[in-house]
Amino acid sequence: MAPQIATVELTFSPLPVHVRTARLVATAVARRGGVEEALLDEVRLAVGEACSRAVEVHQQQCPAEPVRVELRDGADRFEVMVSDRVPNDDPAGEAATEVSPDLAELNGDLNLGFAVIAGLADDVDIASTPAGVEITMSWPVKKD
Amino acid sequence: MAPQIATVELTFSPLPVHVRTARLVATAVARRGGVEEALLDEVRLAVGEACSRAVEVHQQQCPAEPVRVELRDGADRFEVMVSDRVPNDDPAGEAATEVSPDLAELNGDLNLGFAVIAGLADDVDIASTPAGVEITMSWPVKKD
Amino acid sequence: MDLKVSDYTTDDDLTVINVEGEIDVYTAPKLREKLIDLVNKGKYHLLVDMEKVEFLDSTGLGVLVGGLKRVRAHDGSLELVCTQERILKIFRITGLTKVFGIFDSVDDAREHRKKQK
Amino acid sequence: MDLKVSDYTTDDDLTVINVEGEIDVYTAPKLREKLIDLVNKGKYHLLVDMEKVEFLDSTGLGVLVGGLKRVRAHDGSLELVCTQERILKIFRITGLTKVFGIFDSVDDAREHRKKQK
Ligand SMILES: Nc1ncnc2c1ncn2[C@@H]1O[C@H](COP(=O)(O)OP(=O)(O)O)[C@@H](O)[C@H]1O
Ligand SMILES: Nc1ncnc2c1ncn2[C@@H]1O[C@H](COP(=O)(O)OP(=O)(O)O)[C@@H](O)[C@H]1O
Repeated sequence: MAPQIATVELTFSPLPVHVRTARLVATAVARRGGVEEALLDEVRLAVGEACSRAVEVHQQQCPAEPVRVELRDGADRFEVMVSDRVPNDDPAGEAATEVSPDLAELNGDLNLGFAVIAGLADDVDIASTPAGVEITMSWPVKKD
Repeated sequence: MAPQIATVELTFSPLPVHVRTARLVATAVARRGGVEEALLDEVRLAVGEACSRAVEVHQQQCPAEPVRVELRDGADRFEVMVSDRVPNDDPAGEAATEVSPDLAELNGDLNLGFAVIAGLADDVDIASTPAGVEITMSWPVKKD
Repeated sequence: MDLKVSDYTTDDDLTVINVEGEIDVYTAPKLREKLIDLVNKGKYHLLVDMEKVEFLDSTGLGVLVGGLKRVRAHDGSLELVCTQERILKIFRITGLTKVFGIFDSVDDAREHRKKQK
Repeated sequence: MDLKVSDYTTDDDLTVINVEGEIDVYTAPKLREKLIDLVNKGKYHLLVDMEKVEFLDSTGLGVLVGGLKRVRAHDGSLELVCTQERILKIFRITGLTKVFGIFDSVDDAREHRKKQK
Protein backbone atom coordinates (compact mmCIF):
# COMPACT_ATOMS: atom_id res chain seq x y z
CA MET A 1 0.00 0.00 0.00
CA ALA A 2 1.22 3.50 -0.80
CA PRO A 3 2.26 5.63 2.18
CA GLN A 4 -0.71 7.53 3.55
CA ILE A 5 -0.66 11.03 4.94
CA ALA A 6 -2.48 12.09 8.07
CA THR A 7 -5.04 14.45 6.62
CA VAL A 8 -6.80 15.37 9.84
CA GLU A 9 -5.51 15.10 13.37
CA LEU A 10 -7.47 15.80 16.51
CA THR A 11 -6.03 16.06 20.00
CA PHE A 12 -8.16 16.64 23.06
CA SER A 13 -8.02 16.80 26.85
CA PRO A 14 -9.11 13.45 28.30
CA LEU A 15 -12.74 14.29 29.04
CA PRO A 16 -15.78 12.18 28.09
CA VAL A 17 -17.40 15.12 26.31
CA HIS A 18 -14.58 15.29 23.75
CA VAL A 19 -15.14 11.67 22.79
CA ARG A 20 -18.29 13.03 21.17
CA THR A 21 -16.25 15.54 19.19
CA ALA A 22 -13.93 12.75 18.06
CA ARG A 23 -16.89 10.65 16.89
CA LEU A 24 -18.29 13.62 15.00
CA VAL A 25 -15.02 14.41 13.26
CA ALA A 26 -14.22 10.79 12.40
CA THR A 27 -17.66 10.27 10.89
CA ALA A 28 -17.55 13.50 8.87
CA VAL A 29 -14.07 12.84 7.50
CA ALA A 30 -14.93 9.21 6.73
CA ARG A 31 -18.05 10.28 4.84
CA ARG A 32 -16.12 12.81 2.80
CA GLY A 33 -13.33 10.31 2.27
CA GLY A 34 -15.75 7.96 0.55
CA VAL A 35 -16.61 5.45 3.30
CA GLU A 36 -20.05 4.04 2.49
CA GLU A 37 -23.03 5.33 4.50
CA ALA A 38 -23.73 1.83 5.78
CA LEU A 39 -20.28 1.70 7.40
CA LEU A 40 -20.36 5.12 9.04
CA ASP A 41 -22.20 3.80 12.08
CA GLU A 42 -19.36 1.38 12.62
CA VAL A 43 -16.74 4.10 12.25
CA ARG A 44 -18.61 6.30 14.75
CA LEU A 45 -18.91 3.52 17.29
CA ALA A 46 -15.43 2.03 16.95
CA VAL A 47 -13.70 5.42 17.11
CA GLY A 48 -15.83 6.31 20.12
CA GLU A 49 -14.81 3.11 21.88
CA ALA A 50 -11.12 3.63 21.24
CA CYS A 51 -11.34 7.23 22.46
CA SER A 52 -13.40 6.31 25.54
CA ARG A 53 -10.74 3.79 26.47
CA ALA A 54 -7.93 6.33 25.96
CA VAL A 55 -9.79 8.96 28.00
CA GLU A 56 -10.26 6.46 30.80
CA VAL A 57 -6.58 5.49 31.04
CA HIS A 58 -5.46 9.13 30.74
CA GLN A 59 -7.80 10.19 33.53
CA GLN A 60 -6.22 7.55 35.74
CA GLN A 61 -2.60 8.08 34.78
CA CYS A 62 -1.97 11.39 33.02
CA PRO A 63 -5.01 13.71 33.05
CA ALA A 64 -2.94 16.62 31.72
CA GLU A 65 -1.90 14.81 28.52
CA PRO A 66 -4.12 14.98 25.46
CA VAL A 67 -5.51 11.99 23.56
CA ARG A 68 -4.68 11.93 19.85
CA VAL A 69 -6.75 10.80 16.89
CA GLU A 70 -5.27 10.69 13.39
CA LEU A 71 -7.52 10.31 10.39
CA ARG A 72 -5.82 9.17 7.19
CA ASP A 73 -7.78 9.36 4.03
CA GLY A 74 -5.89 6.88 1.88
CA ALA A 75 -6.37 5.69 -1.66
CA ASP A 76 -8.31 2.58 -0.75
CA ARG A 77 -8.68 2.65 3.04
CA PHE A 78 -9.86 5.20 5.54
CA GLU A 79 -7.61 4.74 8.55
CA VAL A 80 -8.02 5.98 12.12
CA MET A 81 -5.32 5.80 14.75
CA VAL A 82 -6.16 6.58 18.37
CA SER A 83 -3.12 6.92 20.60
CA ASP A 84 -2.83 7.31 24.32
CA ARG A 85 0.26 8.21 26.36
CA VAL A 86 -0.02 5.37 28.84
CA PRO A 87 2.54 2.62 28.19
CA ASN A 88 2.67 -0.77 29.91
CA ASP A 89 -0.98 -1.32 29.38
CA ASP A 90 -1.84 -4.70 27.91
CA PRO A 91 -4.72 -3.97 25.62
CA ALA A 92 -3.90 -6.68 23.09
CA GLY A 93 -3.89 -9.33 25.77
CA GLU A 94 -7.20 -8.11 27.08
CA ALA A 95 -8.61 -7.89 23.59
CA ALA A 96 -7.62 -11.46 22.92
CA THR A 97 -9.99 -12.61 25.67
CA GLU A 98 -13.24 -13.61 24.01
CA VAL A 99 -16.31 -12.04 25.54
CA SER A 100 -18.27 -14.83 27.11
CA PRO A 101 -21.99 -14.40 27.63
CA ASP A 102 -21.76 -16.35 30.84
CA LEU A 103 -23.13 -14.14 33.58
CA ALA A 104 -20.62 -15.54 36.04
CA GLU A 105 -17.91 -13.84 34.03
CA LEU A 106 -19.52 -10.45 34.16
CA ASN A 107 -17.94 -9.84 37.52
CA GLY A 108 -14.60 -9.07 35.99
CA ASP A 109 -13.72 -6.27 33.64
CA LEU A 110 -15.33 -7.40 30.43
CA ASN A 111 -13.52 -5.04 28.11
CA LEU A 112 -16.66 -4.65 26.15
CA GLY A 113 -15.00 -1.72 24.40
CA PHE A 114 -12.42 -3.92 22.73
CA ALA A 115 -15.08 -6.44 21.83
CA VAL A 116 -17.01 -3.68 20.06
CA ILE A 117 -13.95 -2.40 18.23
CA ALA A 118 -12.97 -5.90 17.15
CA GLY A 119 -16.50 -6.58 16.00
CA LEU A 120 -16.86 -3.39 14.01
CA ALA A 121 -13.61 -2.33 12.42
CA ASP A 122 -12.80 -4.04 9.19
CA ASP A 123 -9.17 -4.24 10.22
CA VAL A 124 -7.77 -3.55 13.70
CA ASP A 125 -4.24 -3.33 14.96
CA ILE A 126 -3.33 -2.70 18.58
CA ALA A 127 0.26 -1.70 19.20
CA SER A 128 1.88 -1.11 22.57
CA THR A 129 4.75 1.33 22.03
CA PRO A 130 7.04 2.83 24.67
CA ALA A 131 5.00 6.04 24.33
CA GLY A 132 1.63 4.42 24.79
CA VAL A 133 -1.01 2.34 23.10
CA GLU A 134 -2.01 2.89 19.47
CA ILE A 135 -5.24 1.45 18.15
CA THR A 136 -5.38 1.56 14.36
CA MET A 137 -8.60 0.73 12.57
CA SER A 138 -9.53 0.98 8.93
CA TRP A 139 -12.44 0.71 6.55
CA PRO A 140 -12.67 0.42 2.78
CA VAL A 141 -13.26 3.53 0.70
CA LYS A 142 -15.22 3.92 -2.51
CA LYS A 143 -13.65 6.67 -4.59
CA ASP A 144 -15.68 8.13 -7.43
CA MET B 1 -8.12 36.12 32.94
CA ALA B 2 -7.03 32.70 34.18
CA PRO B 3 -4.77 30.74 31.84
CA GLN B 4 -6.82 28.63 29.47
CA ILE B 5 -5.94 25.19 28.25
CA ALA B 6 -6.36 24.06 24.67
CA THR B 7 -9.07 21.51 25.07
CA VAL B 8 -9.35 20.46 21.45
CA GLU B 9 -6.82 20.89 18.68
CA LEU B 10 -7.36 20.06 15.03
CA THR B 11 -4.68 19.97 12.38
CA PHE B 12 -5.41 19.28 8.74
CA SER B 13 -3.81 19.19 5.31
CA PRO B 14 -4.51 22.47 3.49
CA LEU B 15 -7.49 21.36 1.42
CA PRO B 16 -10.81 23.21 1.10
CA VAL B 17 -12.76 20.12 2.15
CA HIS B 18 -11.14 20.12 5.59
CA VAL B 19 -12.32 23.68 6.22
CA ARG B 20 -15.73 22.05 6.51
CA THR B 21 -14.41 19.67 9.16
CA ALA B 22 -12.96 22.63 11.06
CA ARG B 23 -16.29 24.46 10.96
CA LEU B 24 -18.08 21.37 12.20
CA VAL B 25 -15.67 20.81 15.09
CA ALA B 26 -15.57 24.46 16.14
CA THR B 27 -19.35 24.68 16.19
CA ALA B 28 -19.75 21.43 18.13
CA VAL B 29 -17.14 22.35 20.73
CA ALA B 30 -18.53 25.88 21.05
CA ARG B 31 -22.04 24.52 21.61
CA ARG B 32 -20.84 22.11 24.29
CA GLY B 33 -18.68 24.83 25.80
CA GLY B 34 -21.76 26.96 26.41
CA VAL B 35 -21.70 29.44 23.51
CA GLU B 36 -25.30 30.54 22.90
CA GLU B 37 -27.15 29.05 19.92
CA ALA B 38 -27.58 32.50 18.40
CA LEU B 39 -23.79 32.95 18.26
CA LEU B 40 -22.96 29.55 16.78
CA ASP B 41 -23.57 30.77 13.23
CA GLU B 42 -20.94 33.43 13.81
CA VAL B 43 -18.47 30.92 15.20
CA ARG B 44 -19.04 28.63 12.21
CA LEU B 45 -18.55 31.42 9.71
CA ALA B 46 -15.60 33.17 11.35
CA VAL B 47 -13.68 29.93 11.92
CA GLY B 48 -14.41 28.93 8.33
CA GLU B 49 -13.04 32.24 7.05
CA ALA B 50 -9.85 32.00 9.09
CA CYS B 51 -9.30 28.41 7.93
CA SER B 52 -10.07 29.21 4.28
CA ARG B 53 -7.47 31.93 4.40
CA ALA B 54 -4.88 29.63 5.99
CA VAL B 55 -5.60 26.88 3.44
CA GLU B 56 -5.14 29.38 0.64
CA VAL B 57 -1.74 30.63 1.82
CA HIS B 58 -0.55 27.09 2.60
CA GLN B 59 -1.53 25.90 -0.86
CA GLN B 60 0.55 28.68 -2.33
CA GLN B 61 3.56 28.42 -0.04
CA CYS B 62 3.70 25.15 1.89
CA PRO B 63 1.12 22.61 0.72
CA ALA B 64 2.73 19.84 2.78
CA GLU B 65 2.30 21.68 6.09
CA PRO B 66 -0.90 21.30 8.07
CA VAL B 67 -3.14 24.14 9.23
CA ARG B 68 -3.84 24.19 12.96
CA VAL B 69 -6.96 25.12 14.89
CA GLU B 70 -6.96 25.29 18.68
CA LEU B 71 -10.23 25.44 20.57
CA ARG B 72 -9.99 26.65 24.15
CA ASP B 73 -12.98 26.24 26.32
CA GLY B 74 -12.28 28.85 28.98
CA ALA B 75 -14.17 29.93 32.05
CA ASP B 76 -15.87 32.88 30.43
CA ARG B 77 -14.75 32.87 26.78
CA PHE B 78 -14.67 30.26 24.05
CA GLU B 79 -11.48 30.94 22.14
CA VAL B 80 -10.37 29.74 18.72
CA MET B 81 -6.87 30.18 17.34
CA VAL B 82 -6.19 29.39 13.68
CA SER B 83 -2.50 29.32 12.80
CA ASP B 84 -0.75 29.02 9.50
CA ARG B 85 2.94 28.40 8.83
CA VAL B 86 3.44 31.24 6.39
CA PRO B 87 5.33 34.17 7.94
CA ASN B 88 5.81 37.60 6.31
CA ASP B 89 2.21 37.81 5.40
CA ASP B 90 0.59 41.08 6.34
CA PRO B 91 -2.87 40.11 7.40
CA ALA B 92 -3.25 42.84 9.99
CA GLY B 93 -2.43 45.48 7.43
CA GLU B 94 -4.94 44.04 5.04
CA ALA B 95 -7.52 43.67 7.74
CA ALA B 96 -7.14 47.30 8.65
CA THR B 97 -8.35 48.29 5.19
CA GLU B 98 -12.05 49.03 5.46
CA VAL B 99 -14.13 47.27 2.90
CA SER B 100 -15.52 49.88 0.62
CA PRO B 101 -18.63 49.10 -1.31
CA ASP B 102 -17.35 51.12 -4.22
CA LEU B 103 -17.40 48.85 -7.23
CA ALA B 104 -14.24 50.47 -8.55
CA GLU B 105 -12.43 48.97 -5.60
CA LEU B 106 -13.60 45.46 -6.29
CA ASN B 107 -10.79 45.04 -8.77
CA GLY B 108 -8.26 44.49 -6.05
CA ASP B 109 -8.17 41.75 -3.48
CA LEU B 110 -10.96 42.76 -1.16
CA ASN B 111 -10.04 40.48 1.70
CA LEU B 112 -13.67 39.89 2.31
CA GLY B 113 -12.61 37.07 4.60
CA PHE B 114 -11.07 39.44 7.11
CA ALA B 115 -14.05 41.72 6.86
CA VAL B 116 -16.30 38.79 7.78
CA ILE B 117 -14.09 37.73 10.69
CA ALA B 118 -13.89 41.26 12.01
CA GLY B 119 -17.63 41.66 11.67
CA LEU B 120 -18.48 38.42 13.42
CA ALA B 121 -16.03 37.58 16.15
CA ASP B 122 -16.67 39.30 19.42
CA ASP B 123 -12.97 39.82 19.88
CA VAL B 124 -10.28 39.29 17.22
CA ASP B 125 -6.53 39.36 17.43
CA ILE B 126 -4.23 38.87 14.45
CA ALA B 127 -0.61 38.17 15.27
CA SER B 128 2.24 37.77 12.82
CA THR B 129 4.85 35.56 14.47
CA PRO B 130 8.10 34.27 12.94
CA ALA B 131 6.35 30.92 12.52
CA GLY B 132 3.30 32.28 10.76
CA VAL B 133 0.04 34.10 11.26
CA GLU B 134 -2.24 33.42 14.23
CA ILE B 135 -5.83 34.57 14.17
CA THR B 136 -7.42 34.38 17.61
CA MET B 137 -11.13 34.94 18.00
CA SER B 138 -13.38 34.55 20.99
CA TRP B 139 -16.99 34.54 22.06
CA PRO B 140 -18.70 34.74 25.43
CA VAL B 141 -19.79 31.58 27.18
CA LYS B 142 -22.79 30.95 29.39
CA LYS B 143 -21.90 28.32 31.97
CA ASP B 144 -24.70 26.64 33.84
CA MET C 1 -27.58 14.95 22.03
CA ASP C 2 -28.17 14.64 25.74
CA LEU C 3 -29.72 11.69 27.46
CA LYS C 4 -33.25 11.75 28.84
CA VAL C 5 -34.22 9.11 31.36
CA SER C 6 -37.69 8.68 32.88
CA ASP C 7 -39.58 5.81 34.48
CA TYR C 8 -42.96 4.52 35.60
CA THR C 9 -44.07 1.38 37.41
CA THR C 10 -46.92 -0.77 36.06
CA ASP C 11 -49.55 -2.43 38.26
CA ASP C 12 -47.79 -5.77 37.73
CA ASP C 13 -44.79 -4.25 39.48
CA LEU C 14 -42.58 -3.80 36.43
CA THR C 15 -40.61 -0.56 36.28
CA VAL C 16 -40.27 0.72 32.72
CA ILE C 17 -37.32 3.04 32.10
CA ASN C 18 -37.57 5.19 28.99
CA VAL C 19 -34.20 6.22 27.63
CA GLU C 20 -33.88 8.78 24.88
CA GLY C 21 -30.72 10.05 23.16
CA GLU C 22 -27.11 8.89 23.19
CA ILE C 23 -25.87 6.52 25.90
CA ASP C 24 -22.12 6.92 25.81
CA VAL C 25 -19.12 7.57 28.04
CA TYR C 26 -20.45 11.10 28.64
CA THR C 27 -24.07 10.30 29.55
CA ALA C 28 -23.93 6.72 30.87
CA PRO C 29 -23.42 7.91 34.49
CA LYS C 30 -26.93 9.40 34.35
CA LEU C 31 -28.49 6.04 33.43
CA ARG C 32 -26.35 4.29 36.03
CA GLU C 33 -27.62 6.64 38.75
CA LYS C 34 -31.20 6.01 37.69
CA LEU C 35 -30.74 2.23 37.91
CA ILE C 36 -29.03 2.43 41.31
CA ASP C 37 -31.74 4.78 42.52
CA LEU C 38 -34.53 2.41 41.46
CA VAL C 39 -32.87 -0.60 43.08
CA ASN C 40 -32.39 1.40 46.27
CA LYS C 41 -36.12 2.13 46.20
CA GLY C 42 -36.85 -1.58 46.02
CA LYS C 43 -37.64 -1.77 42.31
CA TYR C 44 -36.12 -5.07 41.26
CA HIS C 45 -38.00 -5.74 38.01
CA LEU C 46 -36.73 -3.34 35.40
CA LEU C 47 -37.49 -3.00 31.70
CA VAL C 48 -35.31 -0.54 29.80
CA ASP C 49 -37.05 0.80 26.70
CA MET C 50 -34.27 1.47 24.18
CA GLU C 51 -36.49 2.43 21.23
CA LYS C 52 -35.47 6.09 21.37
CA VAL C 53 -31.78 5.43 21.94
CA GLU C 54 -29.76 6.93 19.09
CA PHE C 55 -26.34 5.70 20.07
CA LEU C 56 -25.07 3.11 22.52
CA ASP C 57 -21.47 2.30 23.33
CA SER C 58 -19.75 -0.17 25.64
CA THR C 59 -20.01 2.20 28.60
CA GLY C 60 -23.76 2.04 28.16
CA LEU C 61 -23.61 -1.75 27.90
CA GLY C 62 -21.55 -1.82 31.07
CA VAL C 63 -24.16 0.20 32.91
CA LEU C 64 -26.91 -2.19 31.79
CA VAL C 65 -24.79 -5.17 32.90
CA GLY C 66 -24.14 -3.41 36.21
CA GLY C 67 -27.89 -2.89 36.62
CA LEU C 68 -28.55 -6.53 35.85
CA LYS C 69 -26.09 -7.63 38.51
CA ARG C 70 -27.76 -5.34 41.03
CA VAL C 71 -31.31 -6.60 40.44
CA ARG C 72 -30.17 -10.24 40.32
CA ALA C 73 -28.78 -9.80 43.83
CA HIS C 74 -32.43 -9.25 44.81
CA ASP C 75 -33.81 -12.04 42.58
CA GLY C 76 -34.95 -9.36 40.20
CA SER C 77 -34.74 -8.94 36.43
CA LEU C 78 -33.52 -6.38 33.92
CA GLU C 79 -34.86 -6.75 30.42
CA LEU C 80 -34.80 -4.59 27.32
CA VAL C 81 -37.13 -3.36 24.62
CA CYS C 82 -35.20 -2.92 21.40
CA THR C 83 -36.03 -3.40 17.73
CA GLN C 84 -33.40 -1.08 16.25
CA GLU C 85 -30.94 -3.14 14.25
CA ARG C 86 -27.99 -0.79 14.85
CA ILE C 87 -28.46 -1.07 18.61
CA LEU C 88 -29.15 -4.81 18.58
CA LYS C 89 -25.94 -5.29 16.64
CA ILE C 90 -23.92 -3.99 19.58
CA PHE C 91 -25.53 -6.48 21.95
CA ARG C 92 -24.87 -9.23 19.44
CA ILE C 93 -21.20 -8.33 18.88
CA THR C 94 -20.53 -8.44 22.61
CA GLY C 95 -22.50 -11.62 23.21
CA LEU C 96 -24.95 -9.79 25.47
CA THR C 97 -28.04 -10.88 23.52
CA LYS C 98 -27.67 -14.08 25.51
CA VAL C 99 -27.60 -12.22 28.81
CA PHE C 100 -30.54 -9.85 28.41
CA GLY C 101 -34.11 -10.71 27.55
CA ILE C 102 -34.81 -8.46 24.57
CA PHE C 103 -38.40 -7.72 23.53
CA ASP C 104 -40.09 -5.98 20.61
CA SER C 105 -42.33 -3.83 22.81
CA VAL C 106 -43.22 -3.08 26.41
CA ASP C 107 -46.44 -5.05 25.91
CA ASP C 108 -44.52 -8.10 24.68
CA ALA C 109 -42.30 -7.94 27.74
CA ARG C 110 -45.30 -7.69 30.10
CA GLU C 111 -47.01 -10.57 28.32
CA HIS C 112 -43.91 -12.71 28.72
CA ARG C 113 -43.65 -11.77 32.39
CA LYS C 114 -47.28 -12.79 33.06
CA LYS C 115 -46.74 -16.21 31.45
CA GLN C 116 -43.71 -16.85 33.63
CA LYS C 117 -45.54 -16.23 36.87
CA MET D 1 -23.83 19.48 2.13
CA ASP D 2 -22.97 19.77 -1.49
CA LEU D 3 -23.93 22.62 -3.76
CA LYS D 4 -26.64 22.31 -6.41
CA VAL D 5 -26.74 24.92 -9.14
CA SER D 6 -29.37 25.10 -11.89
CA ASP D 7 -30.70 27.85 -14.14
CA TYR D 8 -33.47 28.90 -16.51
CA THR D 9 -34.03 31.97 -18.64
CA THR D 10 -37.35 33.86 -18.53
CA ASP D 11 -39.03 35.35 -21.62
CA ASP D 12 -37.90 38.81 -20.49
CA ASP D 13 -34.33 37.53 -20.90
CA LEU D 14 -33.44 37.22 -17.24
CA THR D 15 -31.44 34.15 -16.28
CA VAL D 16 -32.40 32.84 -12.86
CA ILE D 17 -29.76 30.75 -11.11
CA ASN D 18 -31.03 28.53 -8.31
CA VAL D 19 -28.39 27.75 -5.75
CA GLU D 20 -28.96 25.16 -3.04
CA GLY D 21 -26.64 24.11 -0.21
CA GLU D 22 -23.40 25.55 1.14
CA ILE D 23 -21.38 28.05 -0.90
CA ASP D 24 -17.94 27.92 0.64
CA VAL D 25 -14.28 27.54 -0.24
CA TYR D 26 -14.99 23.93 -1.24
CA THR D 27 -18.01 24.47 -3.49
CA ALA D 28 -17.66 28.07 -4.72
CA PRO D 29 -15.71 26.97 -7.85
CA LYS D 30 -18.87 25.22 -9.05
CA LEU D 31 -20.90 28.44 -8.86
CA ARG D 32 -18.07 30.37 -10.46
CA GLU D 33 -18.02 27.99 -13.43
CA LYS D 34 -21.76 28.35 -13.85
CA LEU D 35 -21.54 32.14 -13.92
CA ILE D 36 -18.63 32.11 -16.38
CA ASP D 37 -20.46 29.60 -18.53
CA LEU D 38 -23.62 31.72 -18.65
CA VAL D 39 -21.70 34.89 -19.55
CA ASN D 40 -19.87 32.97 -22.27
CA LYS D 41 -23.26 31.95 -23.65
CA GLY D 42 -24.30 35.60 -23.84
CA LYS D 43 -26.47 35.66 -20.70
CA TYR D 44 -25.73 39.07 -19.20
CA HIS D 45 -28.76 39.53 -16.94
CA LEU D 46 -28.41 37.20 -14.00
CA LEU D 47 -30.53 36.74 -10.90
CA VAL D 48 -29.08 34.44 -8.26
CA ASP D 49 -31.78 32.91 -6.06
CA MET D 50 -30.14 32.39 -2.65
CA GLU D 51 -33.26 31.24 -0.79
CA LYS D 52 -32.00 27.68 -0.47
CA VAL D 53 -28.45 28.62 0.43
CA GLU D 54 -27.60 27.24 3.86
CA PHE D 55 -24.15 28.72 4.27
CA LEU D 56 -22.22 31.46 2.48
CA ASP D 57 -18.66 32.54 3.12
CA SER D 58 -16.38 35.17 1.62
CA THR D 59 -15.28 32.84 -1.17
CA GLY D 60 -18.92 32.71 -2.23
CA LEU D 61 -19.16 36.49 -1.98
CA GLY D 62 -16.03 36.76 -4.11
CA VAL D 63 -17.58 34.58 -6.78
CA LEU D 64 -20.71 36.75 -6.86
CA VAL D 65 -18.56 39.87 -7.09
CA GLY D 66 -16.55 38.23 -9.86
CA GLY D 67 -19.78 37.44 -11.71
CA LEU D 68 -20.98 41.01 -11.29
CA LYS D 69 -17.76 42.33 -12.82
CA ARG D 70 -18.16 39.97 -15.74
CA VAL D 71 -21.73 40.95 -16.61
CA ARG D 72 -20.99 44.66 -16.08
CA ALA D 73 -18.34 44.37 -18.77
CA HIS D 74 -21.27 43.59 -21.10
CA ASP D 75 -23.62 46.22 -19.60
CA GLY D 76 -25.37 43.42 -17.81
CA SER D 77 -26.61 42.94 -14.26
CA LEU D 78 -26.28 40.45 -11.43
CA GLU D 79 -28.89 40.65 -8.73
CA LEU D 80 -29.89 38.47 -5.83
CA VAL D 81 -32.98 37.02 -4.23
CA CYS D 82 -32.41 36.68 -0.50
CA THR D 83 -34.63 37.04 2.55
CA GLN D 84 -32.63 34.89 4.97
CA GLU D 85 -31.31 37.08 7.74
CA ARG D 86 -28.18 34.96 8.37
CA ILE D 87 -27.15 35.29 4.72
CA LEU D 88 -28.09 38.97 4.43
CA LYS D 89 -25.92 39.66 7.47
CA ILE D 90 -22.83 38.55 5.56
CA PHE D 91 -23.58 40.97 2.71
CA ARG D 92 -24.16 43.70 5.26
CA ILE D 93 -20.93 43.09 7.18
CA THR D 94 -18.89 43.31 4.01
CA GLY D 95 -20.71 46.34 2.65
CA LEU D 96 -21.94 44.37 -0.34
CA THR D 97 -25.62 45.19 0.23
CA LYS D 98 -24.76 48.45 -1.50
CA VAL D 99 -23.27 46.65 -4.48
CA PHE D 100 -25.94 44.06 -5.22
CA GLY D 101 -29.61 44.61 -5.85
CA ILE D 102 -31.25 42.29 -3.34
CA PHE D 103 -34.90 41.26 -3.76
CA ASP D 104 -37.42 39.32 -1.73
CA SER D 105 -38.49 37.07 -4.58
CA VAL D 106 -37.86 36.29 -8.23
CA ASP D 107 -41.16 38.02 -9.07
CA ASP D 108 -40.10 41.17 -7.23
CA ALA D 109 -36.86 41.24 -9.18
CA ARG D 110 -38.67 40.79 -12.50
CA GLU D 111 -41.18 43.49 -11.58
CA HIS D 112 -38.35 45.88 -10.76
CA ARG D 113 -36.62 45.01 -14.02
CA LYS D 114 -39.75 45.77 -16.08
CA LYS D 115 -40.13 49.18 -14.46
CA GLN D 116 -36.54 50.10 -15.29
CA LYS D 117 -36.88 49.36 -18.98
N1 LIG E 1 -16.83 0.28 30.06
C1 LIG E 1 -17.04 -0.98 30.49
N2 LIG E 1 -16.49 -1.97 29.81
C2 LIG E 1 -16.69 -3.21 30.19
N3 LIG E 1 -17.42 -3.58 31.24
C3 LIG E 1 -17.98 -2.64 31.96
C4 LIG E 1 -17.83 -1.28 31.64
N4 LIG E 1 -18.49 -0.55 32.54
C5 LIG E 1 -19.04 -1.43 33.38
N5 LIG E 1 -18.74 -2.69 33.04
C6 LIG E 1 -19.20 -3.92 33.67
O1 LIG E 1 -20.35 -3.62 34.39
C7 LIG E 1 -20.13 -3.90 35.76
C8 LIG E 1 -20.80 -2.85 36.60
O2 LIG E 1 -20.14 -1.63 36.40
P1 LIG E 1 -20.68 -0.29 37.03
O3 LIG E 1 -21.87 0.17 36.23
O4 LIG E 1 -19.55 0.67 37.09
O5 LIG E 1 -21.23 -0.68 38.48
P2 LIG E 1 -20.42 -1.14 39.76
O6 LIG E 1 -20.54 0.03 40.70
O7 LIG E 1 -21.18 -2.36 40.19
O8 LIG E 1 -19.01 -1.45 39.38
C9 LIG E 1 -18.63 -3.99 35.93
O9 LIG E 1 -18.27 -4.85 36.94
C10 LIG E 1 -18.18 -4.49 34.59
O10 LIG E 1 -18.26 -5.90 34.50
N1 LIG F 1 -12.01 35.06 -1.44
C1 LIG F 1 -12.11 36.28 -1.94
N2 LIG F 1 -11.94 37.31 -1.12
C2 LIG F 1 -12.06 38.52 -1.58
N3 LIG F 1 -12.35 38.85 -2.84
C3 LIG F 1 -12.50 37.89 -3.69
C4 LIG F 1 -12.39 36.54 -3.30
N4 LIG F 1 -12.62 35.77 -4.37
C5 LIG F 1 -12.85 36.61 -5.37
N5 LIG F 1 -12.78 37.89 -4.99
C6 LIG F 1 -13.03 39.08 -5.76
O1 LIG F 1 -13.79 38.69 -6.87
C7 LIG F 1 -13.07 39.00 -8.04
C8 LIG F 1 -13.29 37.89 -9.04
O2 LIG F 1 -12.68 36.72 -8.59
P1 LIG F 1 -12.86 35.38 -9.34
O3 LIG F 1 -14.24 34.86 -9.05
O4 LIG F 1 -11.75 34.49 -8.94
O5 LIG F 1 -12.83 35.74 -10.89
P2 LIG F 1 -11.62 36.28 -11.76
O6 LIG F 1 -11.33 35.12 -12.68
O7 LIG F 1 -12.23 37.45 -12.45
O8 LIG F 1 -10.47 36.63 -10.87
C9 LIG F 1 -11.64 39.14 -7.63
O9 LIG F 1 -10.93 40.04 -8.44
C10 LIG F 1 -11.77 39.68 -6.23
O10 LIG F 1 -11.93 41.05 -6.20
